[in-house]
Amino acid sequence: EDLTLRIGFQKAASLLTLIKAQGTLEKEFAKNNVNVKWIEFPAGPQLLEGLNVGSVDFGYVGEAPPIFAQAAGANFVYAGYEAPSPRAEAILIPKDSNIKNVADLKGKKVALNKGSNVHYLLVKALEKNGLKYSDIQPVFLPPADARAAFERGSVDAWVIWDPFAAAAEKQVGAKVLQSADGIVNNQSFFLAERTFAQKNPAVLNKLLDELGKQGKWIVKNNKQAAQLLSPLQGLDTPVVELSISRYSHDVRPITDAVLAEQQNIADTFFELKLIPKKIQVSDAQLKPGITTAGK
Amino acid sequence: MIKKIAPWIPPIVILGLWQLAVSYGWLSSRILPAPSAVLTATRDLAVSGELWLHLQTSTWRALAGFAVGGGIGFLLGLLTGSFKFMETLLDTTLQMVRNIPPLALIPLVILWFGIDETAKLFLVSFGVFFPMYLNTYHGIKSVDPHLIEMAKSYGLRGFQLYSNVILPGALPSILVGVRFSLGLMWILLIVAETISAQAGIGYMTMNAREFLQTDIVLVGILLYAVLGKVADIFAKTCEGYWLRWHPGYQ
Amino acid sequence: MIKKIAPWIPPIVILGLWQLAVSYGWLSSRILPAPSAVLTATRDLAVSGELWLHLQTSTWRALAGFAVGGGIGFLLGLLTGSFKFMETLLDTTLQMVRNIPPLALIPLVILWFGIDETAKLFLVSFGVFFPMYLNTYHGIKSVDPHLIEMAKSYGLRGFQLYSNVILPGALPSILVGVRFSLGLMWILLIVAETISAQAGIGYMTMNAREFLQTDIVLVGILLYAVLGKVADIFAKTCEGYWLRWHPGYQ
Amino acid sequence: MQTNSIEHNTVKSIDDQNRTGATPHGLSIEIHGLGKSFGDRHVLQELDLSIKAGEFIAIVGKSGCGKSTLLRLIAQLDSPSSGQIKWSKSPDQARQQTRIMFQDPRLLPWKSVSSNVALGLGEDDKAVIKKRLKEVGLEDRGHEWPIKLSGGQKQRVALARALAHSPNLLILDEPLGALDALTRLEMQSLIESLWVKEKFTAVLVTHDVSEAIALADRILLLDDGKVTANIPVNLDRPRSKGDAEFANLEKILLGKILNRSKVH
Amino acid sequence: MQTNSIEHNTVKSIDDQNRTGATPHGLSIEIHGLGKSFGDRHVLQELDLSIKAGEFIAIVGKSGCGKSTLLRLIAQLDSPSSGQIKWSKSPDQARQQTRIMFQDPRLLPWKSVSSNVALGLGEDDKAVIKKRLKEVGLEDRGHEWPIKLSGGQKQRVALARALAHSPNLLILDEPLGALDALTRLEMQSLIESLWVKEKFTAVLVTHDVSEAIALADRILLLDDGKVTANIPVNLDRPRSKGDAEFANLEKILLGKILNRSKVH
Ligand SMILES: Nc1ncnc2c1ncn2[C@@H]1O[C@H](COP(=O)(O)OP(=O)(O)OP(=O)(O)O)[C@@H](O)[C@H]1O
Ligand SMILES: Nc1ncnc2c1ncn2[C@@H]1O[C@H](COP(=O)(O)OP(=O)(O)OP(=O)(O)O)[C@@H](O)[C@H]1O
Ligand SMILES: [Mg+2]
Ligand SMILES: [Mg+2]
Repeated sequence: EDLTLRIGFQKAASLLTLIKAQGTLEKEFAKNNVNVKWIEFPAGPQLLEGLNVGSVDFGYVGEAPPIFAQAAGANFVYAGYEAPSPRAEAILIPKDSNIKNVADLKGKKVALNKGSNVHYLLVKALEKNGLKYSDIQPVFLPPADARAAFERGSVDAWVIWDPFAAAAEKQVGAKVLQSADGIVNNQSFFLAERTFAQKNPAVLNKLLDELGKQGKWIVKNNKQAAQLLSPLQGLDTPVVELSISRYSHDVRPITDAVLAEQQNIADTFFELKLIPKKIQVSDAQLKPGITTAGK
Repeated sequence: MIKKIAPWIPPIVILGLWQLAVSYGWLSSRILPAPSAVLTATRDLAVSGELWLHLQTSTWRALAGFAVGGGIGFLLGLLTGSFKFMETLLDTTLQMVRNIPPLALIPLVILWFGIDETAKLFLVSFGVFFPMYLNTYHGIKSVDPHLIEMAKSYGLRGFQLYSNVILPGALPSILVGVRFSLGLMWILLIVAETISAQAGIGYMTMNAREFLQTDIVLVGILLYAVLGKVADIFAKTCEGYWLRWHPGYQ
Repeated sequence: MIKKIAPWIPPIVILGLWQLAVSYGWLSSRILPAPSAVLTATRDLAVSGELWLHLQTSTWRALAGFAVGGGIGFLLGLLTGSFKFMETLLDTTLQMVRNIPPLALIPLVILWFGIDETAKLFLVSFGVFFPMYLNTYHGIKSVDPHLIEMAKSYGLRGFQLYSNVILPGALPSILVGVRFSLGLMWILLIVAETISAQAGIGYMTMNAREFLQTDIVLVGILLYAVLGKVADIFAKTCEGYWLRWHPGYQ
Repeated sequence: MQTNSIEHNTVKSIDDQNRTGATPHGLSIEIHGLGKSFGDRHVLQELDLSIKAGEFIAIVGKSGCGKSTLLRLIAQLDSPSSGQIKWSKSPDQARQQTRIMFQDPRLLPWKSVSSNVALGLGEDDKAVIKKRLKEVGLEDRGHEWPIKLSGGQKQRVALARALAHSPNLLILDEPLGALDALTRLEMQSLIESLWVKEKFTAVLVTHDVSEAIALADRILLLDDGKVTANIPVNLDRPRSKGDAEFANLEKILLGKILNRSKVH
Repeated sequence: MQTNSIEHNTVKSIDDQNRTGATPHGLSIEIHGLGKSFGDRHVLQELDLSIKAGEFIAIVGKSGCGKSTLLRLIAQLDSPSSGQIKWSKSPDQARQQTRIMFQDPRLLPWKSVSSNVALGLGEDDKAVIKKRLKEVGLEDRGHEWPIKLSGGQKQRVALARALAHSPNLLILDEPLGALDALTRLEMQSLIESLWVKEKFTAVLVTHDVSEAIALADRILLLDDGKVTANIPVNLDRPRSKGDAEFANLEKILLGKILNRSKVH
C-alpha cells in the first residue's frame, strides 16, 4: 500500500532545502510507492511540536531541540546525525568592538537564542576561558531580533549559528571572536517519529542514504549549491557559500559517542535549569540491532 | 477635493520622510531599506507571481476565519445580549477564554487540529471571534428599550423583532466589531502561518524576518497596511449604506 | 444564588471533562497534562516565587502599556470623533497602521527602541491603542446630536461640553474599548516578551512552549484566563457604576 | 412646498372592512384593586375600573398622576404590584389584539416613515398603510427618515401606525398633544370614525377636556392613584363644540380638574 | 406619594435680581426676507418679522408649517438659506444670551433631574436650581434619573432648566404641550411672572390659542412659510380667561386658524 513520508524542514537547513528543490526524493521513492510530503517550519522547536503530535515523520534539527523534546516526553528517535560542524557557530562581536578575547566578555551583554546549540557553546567557551556563565549578562533573543539588537549596539556580542553568522560577517562586518572549533562539536540530528521508525526501517535507511549522497554532492559542488540555495533562502550567494562551507554535510549513523556528547549537553542544560529533570539520551535510540542509517 | 486628498497626506509624508532619511544616510539602508527599494522588492515579488500566491492563500484563510469566528461571535453576542441567563452563564467564560493569546494556544491547537489548514482557520476564528462577540453584545444592550417595547407591543416577535429593531439598533456597534475583526484577521494570520505554512503573507513576512530580508518584511508591512485600508473602505461603505439614517455618520 | 454559581459552570465543566479525558487515557498526558498536573506545576511555580515574579513584571508592563496606548487612542478618538477634518486627515492612516501585526514590527521596534522595557512598552501600547481609538471614535459619533445641540445652546463649551455630554454619551462604547484593551494588553505581552525578557508570563509561556513544557504553557493559559476575568470584573464594575442610568445595563 | 392637507373623504371608505383581525367587538376589561409602586412611590392604589367592550373611555388627570402607568398595565407592558386586570380574552390573546400609541412617538429612526407605519403588518397591507398616511396628512413623506419630521408630524406617524392595525383594544396616550387646533380636530374625527366603524374598545389619555368630551363615552378623572370621578358623556355623535350641552359639560369637567388640588 | 403641589409665592421672591447676565432688557430681533429650505422643501420663504426688546411673541400655526425651524434660526442653531436675522447684540453675544426650550425635553439621561436643570450654571446657582424645581412642582424628584419621570414631568424639568438661566431671549417651543389644564395654568403664570420681573424677550410657540392670548403681546400666525397674521393682544395683565375681550379674541384667532386651510 502507499505510504506518505512527511518530512519537516526549515529553510535554513541547506541539505533538506536543496534535496526538496531538486525533487530527488520524490523520484527515488516513487519506485517504492512512497509519497513524499514536505512540511515547512520556522524553526526546530516548532518542528518538534509537529513531530510530538504525530503530524511529521522525519525532521532535521540542531542538537538542542531533541533534548527539550525528550525532557517533555516526546516520542521520537535519533535516526542519524550530521558530523560535527564546529565552524558553523561562533561568538560574534561588532567590527569596531574592543573586546579581544572571550575573557573580555565578563559583565558584557551577550545575545543568544535561549536553549539552543549556541547556549551550550557559550557555556563551554566561558568555562574554557575561566569565566562562569553568571559572569556575563545573557540577552535571550531569537536570531532575527538578535541581529537587529546586535546592529543597533544593544548587545556587545552575539552567539549565533550559520547562515546568520555568515550573513552578519558579510553584511555588517561582524568579527568572529571565537568559533566552536575546539570547544564543542555542533552536530545536527535527523529525528524520526518512533512508531514510524519501527515500522519503516527500510524507508528510513533509504532516506538517509539519499541525504548522504546529496551531502557529498554539496561538499563537492559548493558554489553551485550556493547558487541554488541563495534564492530559496533569500540570502546573498557569498553568504550562503560561506555558510554551507562550514557545515560538514556528512550524514552518519548514530553512535554511542554521539549520544554521549548529547548527554553532556543535556546535563549542562539541566544544570542551567533549562530542563526540569535529568534525561537519559540513550532512551531515544532505536533498539540496538536495527540499523538506523546508511554508510 | 481636499477631502479626497487629505487622507493620503500623512502616509505620503511618512513615506517621504523615510525616503529622505535613507537617501541622506541618517538611516542605514541595511537597517531600513528606502521606500524605493521596498517598491522594487514588491515589483519583483509581483512579477514572479509569488506575491499573488501569498496574497491569495492568506486572503482565503483570512476570510474563512472571519466568516467562522465572526459568525460564531455574532451569534453568541446575540444570545448573551438578548438573554440575561445566557449572559450570566456564558459571559464570564468567554471573557476568560478571549484573554488567551493565540500564540500560547498554538501547542494546543496543533494537538487538536494538527498542522494543516484547520489549525490556521481555528486560530484566525478564535481571534476574530471576540471583537464580534463583544460589540454585538454591547450593541444589543444599548438598543433603546423603549423601541423594543414598542415593537413587541406591535406584534413583532423572534426574527421580525431582530431584523426590524434589535439588529438595526445594534448595527453601529456591530459594524465597529466588523471593522475591528477585518483588521484582526490579517494580524492573526501572521501567528497562524508560523504553523508550518508554505505560503501566505504572514509566512512571507516571518520567513523574510528569519532571513533578515528587511525589504521583504517591509513589503509585508505595507501589504498589511494596504489590506487594512481595503477592509476599511469596505467597512465604511457598509456604514455609509446601513447607517444612512444616522446623523452621526453623514 | 443561581446567578452567582451559573457563570462558573462552564469553566468547571470544561476542567472536569479535561481531567476525565486524561484520567481515562483518552488523551495522552504527554500531550495534554491533566488539570491536576497543571495545578501541581502552578503550585511549584507559586512556592518557588517564580510565578509572582512573572506576574508582577507582566502586570507592570501591561498596565503601563495600557495607560500609554489606551490614553493616546482615547485622545485621538476624541479628536477624530469630534472634528470632521481630523477624521478625514487621520482616520485612513490609523486604519492602515493598526493593521500591521506587532509580530512583524518587532525587528523595527528593536531598531528604534532597543531591547529594553521601552520596546515592550511600545508593542503593548501599539496594540492597545486601536480598540480604544476605534471605540472612542464611534462612541462620540453615536452621541445623540440633539443632546449636543441642546448643551451647546445652554452655554456648554469645550471641557464642560465633553465632561457633561459627549463623554457620558460615548461612555458605553468607550467602556467596550477599555474591556477589549484590558484583554489585549496581556495578549500583546506574549509578543513583547519575546524580546529579551527575563521574566513575565508571556516570557514564561513562550519559553515553556519552546521547550515543550506543556504543563507550564497551560499554567500560562490559565493565568491569562484568570487575568481576563479580573479585568472583566473591573470593567463590569465600571460599567455598573457609570452606566447605572442606562436601562440596558441593569 | 409641503402639502399637509387632510383627506376627509377617505375615512369613510369601506375597503377597511375585511382586514386582518378586525372583529366587530372590542375587548372588555375588568380591573380590581389595582396597585402599582415604583420603589417607595405608590403610583396607583386600589384602583377599580370596568370597561365595556367597544366603549370609548377618556382618562384625564394631573401630570404624573399615573395615567401612562395605568395604560401600560392595561397593555401588559408592565405587571401590577397588587390587584388584577381581567380581559374578555386570555391575557395572551388580549396582548395580541391590543395596540398602544405611546406618549412619545417611538419611531424607528432607521426605517422610513412608511416602513414605520408598516411595522408588524404584512405585505398585503400596503394599501392600508398608504391610506393611513394620507389620513394623517403625510402621504408625500412616506419615504423620508423620521428624523426629518417636525414634532407634530412624528406624532401623526405614530398615530397612523397605531390606527393601521385595527386592534380590538386601542390605547392612546396623549395622541394629539403636539398638534395645532385644526389638525387636532381632523385627527379626532379620524379616530372617531374608525372607532365607529371597527367598534374596538378605546382608552384615551388627554389633557384637552373638549377632546375628551368630543370622543369619549365616559370620562375618568384620575387622582392620587384612584379614579376620583366617572363622568358619562351622553351626547349624540358627531358632537359639536358649539353645542350648549357640550359647553356645559366642559365647564363642569374643567371645574373638577382645576379645583381638585384644592380639595385635598 | 408624590407631591406635585406648586409653590405660587416663590415666583415673587426677589433674590433673582442680581443674577448672572440678567439685564433689565431683552434682545430685539429684526428678520428680513428669511428663507429656509431642506433640499427641495422650502419651509420658510421671504419671512419678515421684527421683535422688540422685552416683547412677548406667540407663534401659532399648523403642524409642520415651520415654527420650530424659525425658532432654530433665531437661536442660531441653524443657518438660513436666504435672508438675514439681526439682533441688537452681535450674533455671538446674542447666542450666549439666548436659551431655547426644545419641543422634546432633551434631558441628559446620565444626569439626575437637578443636574439637568443645573446644566450650564455654576456652583453658586444651587439655590436657583432648587427654586425652579420647586416652581415646576418637582422639588422632591431632583435626585432621580430622568427616565423615571412621566412625560409631563420631563417637560417641566426642561422648562425649569430654560428658566434657570435668566436669558435675554427666551425661546419656548410648545413648552406646556404635555401638561394637564391645571398644571398648565400654573406654568403659564410662572413664565409670565418671570418675564414681568426679568424683562427678557420671549418667543413662544404654542398650539393652545388661549395660552397665546394669556401670555403674548402679539400673536403671529405662520402659514406657508410666511407670517399670515399679526394680531396684537392689548389686554391688561394678569389676564383672565373669563374676560369677554379675551373670549372674543380667542374666537377670532381660532376662526383664523380653523379657516385658514380653506382660504388657499
Ligand atoms: N432636518 C430637516 N430635513 C428635512 N426636512 C426638515 C428638517 N427639519 C424640518 N424639516 C421639515 O420642515 C418642515 C417644518 O418643520 P418644523 O419642525 O419647523 O415644523 P413645526 O412648525 O415646528 O411643526 P410642529 O408643530 O409639528 O412641531 C416640516 O415639513 C419638516 O418635515
Ligand atoms: N420606571 C419608573 N420608575 C420610577 N418611577 C416611575 C417610573 N415610571 C413612572 N414613574 C413615576 O410614576 C408616576 C406616574 O407616572 P406616569 O407616567 O404614569 O404619569 P402620567 O399620569 O402619565 O403623567 P403625564 O401626564 O405627565 O404623562 C410619576 O411620578 C413618575 O415619576
Ligand atoms: Mg404620561
Ligand atoms: Mg415644531
